[in-house]
Amino acid sequence: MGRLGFIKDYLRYGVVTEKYPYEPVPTPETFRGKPVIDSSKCLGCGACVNACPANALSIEDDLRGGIRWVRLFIGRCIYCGRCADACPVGAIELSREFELSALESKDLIQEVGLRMVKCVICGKPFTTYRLVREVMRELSPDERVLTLVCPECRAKLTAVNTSFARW
Amino acid sequence: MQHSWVTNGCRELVDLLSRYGSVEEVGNAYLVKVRAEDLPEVANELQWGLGGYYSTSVGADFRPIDGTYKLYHIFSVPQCSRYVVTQASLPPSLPKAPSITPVIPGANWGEREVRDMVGIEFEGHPEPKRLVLPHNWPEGIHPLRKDFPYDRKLIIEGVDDEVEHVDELARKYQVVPIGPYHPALHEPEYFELYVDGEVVVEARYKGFMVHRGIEKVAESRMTLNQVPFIAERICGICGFTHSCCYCQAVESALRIEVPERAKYVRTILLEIERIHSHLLWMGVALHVLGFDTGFMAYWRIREPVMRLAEELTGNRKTYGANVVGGVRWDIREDHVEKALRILRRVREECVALTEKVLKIKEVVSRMKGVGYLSREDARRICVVGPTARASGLDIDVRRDHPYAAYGELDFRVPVRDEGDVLARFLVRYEEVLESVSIVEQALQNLPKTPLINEDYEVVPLRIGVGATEAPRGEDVHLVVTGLGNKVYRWRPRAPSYNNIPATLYMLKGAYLADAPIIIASIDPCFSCTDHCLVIDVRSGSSRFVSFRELVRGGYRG
Amino acid sequence: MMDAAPLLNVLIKYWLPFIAINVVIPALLAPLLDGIERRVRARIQCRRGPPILQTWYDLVKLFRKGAVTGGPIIFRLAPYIAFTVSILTLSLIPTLLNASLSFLGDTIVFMYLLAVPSVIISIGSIYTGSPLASVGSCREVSLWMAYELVFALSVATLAIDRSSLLLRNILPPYPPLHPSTILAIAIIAFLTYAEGGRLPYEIPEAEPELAGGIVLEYGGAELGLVKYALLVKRITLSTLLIDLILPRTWLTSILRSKMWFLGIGQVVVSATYISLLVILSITYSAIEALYGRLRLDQALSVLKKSVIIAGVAVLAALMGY
Amino acid sequence: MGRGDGLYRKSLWVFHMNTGGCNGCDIEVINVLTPWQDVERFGIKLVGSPRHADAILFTGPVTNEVLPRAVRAFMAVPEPKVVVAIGSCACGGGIWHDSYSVLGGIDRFYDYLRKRYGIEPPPTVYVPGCPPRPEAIIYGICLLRGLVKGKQRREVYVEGEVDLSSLKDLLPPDWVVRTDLMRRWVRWFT
Repeated sequence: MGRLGFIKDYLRYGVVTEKYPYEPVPTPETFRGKPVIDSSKCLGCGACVNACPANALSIEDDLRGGIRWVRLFIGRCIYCGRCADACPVGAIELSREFELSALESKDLIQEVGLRMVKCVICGKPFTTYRLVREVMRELSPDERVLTLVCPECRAKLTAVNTSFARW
Repeated sequence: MQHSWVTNGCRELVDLLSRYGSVEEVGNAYLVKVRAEDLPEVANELQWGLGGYYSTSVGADFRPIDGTYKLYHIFSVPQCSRYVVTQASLPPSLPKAPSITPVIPGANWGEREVRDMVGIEFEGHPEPKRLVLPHNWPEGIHPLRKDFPYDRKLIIEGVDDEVEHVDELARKYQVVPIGPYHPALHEPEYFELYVDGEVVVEARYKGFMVHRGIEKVAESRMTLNQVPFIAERICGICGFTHSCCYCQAVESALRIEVPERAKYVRTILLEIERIHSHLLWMGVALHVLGFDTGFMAYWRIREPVMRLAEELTGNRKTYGANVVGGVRWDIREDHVEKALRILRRVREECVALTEKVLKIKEVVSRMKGVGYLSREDARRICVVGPTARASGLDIDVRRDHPYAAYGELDFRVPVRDEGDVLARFLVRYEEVLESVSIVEQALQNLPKTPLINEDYEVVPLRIGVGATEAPRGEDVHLVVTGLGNKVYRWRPRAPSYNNIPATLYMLKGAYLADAPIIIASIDPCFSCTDHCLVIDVRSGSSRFVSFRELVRGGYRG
Repeated sequence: MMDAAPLLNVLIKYWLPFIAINVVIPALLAPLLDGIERRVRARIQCRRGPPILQTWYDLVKLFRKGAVTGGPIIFRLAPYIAFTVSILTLSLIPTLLNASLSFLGDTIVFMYLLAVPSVIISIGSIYTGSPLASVGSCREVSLWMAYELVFALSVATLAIDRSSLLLRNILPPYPPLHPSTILAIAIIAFLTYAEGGRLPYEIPEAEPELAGGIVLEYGGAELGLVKYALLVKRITLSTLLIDLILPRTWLTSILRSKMWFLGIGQVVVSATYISLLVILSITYSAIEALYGRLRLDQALSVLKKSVIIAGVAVLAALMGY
Repeated sequence: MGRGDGLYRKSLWVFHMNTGGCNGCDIEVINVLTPWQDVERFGIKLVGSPRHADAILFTGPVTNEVLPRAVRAFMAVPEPKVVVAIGSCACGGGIWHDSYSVLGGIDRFYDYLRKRYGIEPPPTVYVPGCPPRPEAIIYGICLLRGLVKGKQRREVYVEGEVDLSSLKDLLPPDWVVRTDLMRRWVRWFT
């Protein structure tokens, strides 16, 4: 009887069921779980937002409050890890956490609010302090002041400078 | 002199193609620019004269580029290891082309999809009905035209209004619906069986409910290197093969050299995917036959494979490994050992289990002779993969159009002539063993090269064809690269697309009780098929059985 | 009023304890046995399986959900009728106690009552107009007719052998154990398995084919009742088989003559009964786990063969073997 | 969890509904029934008819074509019902959240129900993952039944107040003068 082989299988392999959730199950170290933004490192540059295929990461500037919000909605995340590849400072990483269930979708959101620099000319917030600091490091002290100017005003400044020079 | 690159005796093919227009070689494919009126003739020559296989049709809106619509038909010519892409330009005012469906019945869906999504009319099509879009989708709106915004949410409210069409079949026979939510399907698809007693007289299919607009999203929102991730989500079982296929299409279009190691890693992951997919299918088939112990046993064997995949790539299903130019994850030395151990055990257990299952009388008797598909029908409908191989068609992309590392590995392509469900079961079983051996060979011969070649430039409007052998059969992607690191047109064609029409042939004359196993026997992956289309074979004259009737029963008592 | 008092007395003194012990306890036991079966099946599939009480949990949940089914009246009433009838059937055969409701022709009544639950649910399901449920009903009725024929023939064999239609009389001990009796009991053993709706004969529900078939349209408490009725039917069938092989009266009388305590015989019989039920459940579920589902025509051809065997048994009994 | 408190603690029958998902989650849902995870040990069973079900599993972003069918299946599940949204597609629309042919996840589906039928959403558990591991699905269902404590919380971090003086260490000493000059310079010209 071929069928009895299945009973033999049971005797051989026994119960294979794991005890989860009463006992934790291991995740391999390569596991791509919940992405976590290290709020102390994040610059708010938006590289991850551009890389994210699912738009789980978004960036929003609260101009009145002068805060740039980097939002991660893990309820939309596809756990591909492109954000971690893209991040210039390694501020976003996929953890090995997989128990992400929540009873409300708002619990699936991680927000990082970064203070924004107000343009020294027009006073409009345009980028984060951390990003400015990072960019300044690359520049000579004389050029650094220019990083405090928003792109529009910088364009104006260039225009003014060139016309002044021509004049 | 124009054909100096022609190798391995494919002069015949090139000569044939040059009769119709200029031929250009793109990677593994010949691109031939033909006149629209020559299409049926070319199709006839390729399919019936040369013994090729029709793969799919693609329509593209090139109006922003050169003011035309483009119509592509893709054929596989296994004996030359080449794909043939015929390109016809159609005027923007009234885009139409002669249909090739009268020549190749398998082109039916492909052409109707083009008609719906791009708005190209096909003259002489035997069934010029809407296929892709819901039946109450507004006329004249074609989502894949470039002037249609991808995020325009058209909520179709009318579908739930009950439409009662009277059909003579429905009057004569009892209508038994399978789906849209049916325990044997796991996906919302809908088969309507006309039943006389317990025997199916006629079968109809209404599916494509998993239409998520992937092509449009990819063409509009995504960059070249984001598409592999959406391609991976065409299907949750065989997603890797889709992303691989896409990457190969782009690599072929942009002539990117992929490092050897990346090719091997792709091969390994592709075969791991095939192993888990086939084990999954064998389990589900037994579940459908009511033999749950066998189902559980196959899935018990499968679980270590899933965990292996998780360990190698970080996720059980969506490996996220492919990007254009190579792969992102390496296979570490210690993983090789572990993988070999797991695979050895999978092979042992799979052999032992399948032997046991094949001794179980009622299971075998419900597969033998059931769901017969003849070789001729298989050829006409252009079925692919294990479904084709179980009907005696010896086709396998891995061997016919070697990609990744398959050209360097040794494997056998199991073929059977019986054409029934049992043959499909056995073909898949043998493929599992072959796949285990392929992974073993690949793991032992992993070349030591970099993983990824990122040194390429995205040249716009290059065409590339990618093809892989998915667990369910030939998977073909056509890519036209776009401006600004994007794809202009991307058309994935999943294997189930060609296989599902075959079930309607198999169902005729079958027992009702056998219908689920017959449908399951092609291993239908509806989400693969539907990514871009919706079909309504019954629109117009037939009876619409409302969902309430299906699941709740329309209380008419 | 004057007449009612002794009747009430009889009722309280004999009937209520009888019902409580002989009907209610087995009925309460039925879901428990199902729990055991589910666990055994799970183990053969190498998994842990649900707690033994799981079927009880399921039923309690369904009953707490309350009546949720709408539709034609016969469809809504069917579960209640099915459940009542299945309990009635159970009271016709000895379970824990050696006694049962007994009247002339109870064998025939038993046979028919046994079939009522599935038939009434089939009829109810046809009224819903749901195609899958109707296909399930068709299957149920075709199977039922085949079962009934085989069952009638086997019972006829026993009745001819013992020249009685009283259920009490066709139960053991069998002083002359004829080959026809053994054959009939063997066929009934097969029927108790198949008619309990176990694989490979679980054709009318057929989850992967018909999404639950005849029970498709029920929900909440009604579904609970339908399920419960099936479980009671199963325990009734198992009880019937046990009754046919367990020499109750003989066992009781032996023990009574040997032991000083009068009730001990009954206690031993009850204990044997329950353990046999458990053993039967384990065996049946183990068998069930090793089978796939037959197609209706295949199942009917198996049943056709058993009709022939049962016919042979009747002939043998008529000839006195 | 509001309605159905304790009712489903010991027994939960689920109806699995693919609302346009890619199959990945669907297969993981089947996976939790198989020997390694075996959710039958928690009294969870997959049923074939929404009438039998206590919970409804959504896997997929709810495509246009599926929407009316999903609504009907949803209605067919008797009260009190609970919903499990499995995978990123069901939780938030996933990678196709803004495509023309999908509604975009369970929350949008609830909006639709509210608007069209005036139905308030039942208790719902969101199980993110693409696809979630089988254990993650088990965790989600255990969370719904109150067997485990939820640990996923909305995390909001706001950087403390900063002003330009924090960049002093990098800026040239005369930065105040320079920026002032720039401001005037541009203002004067425009």
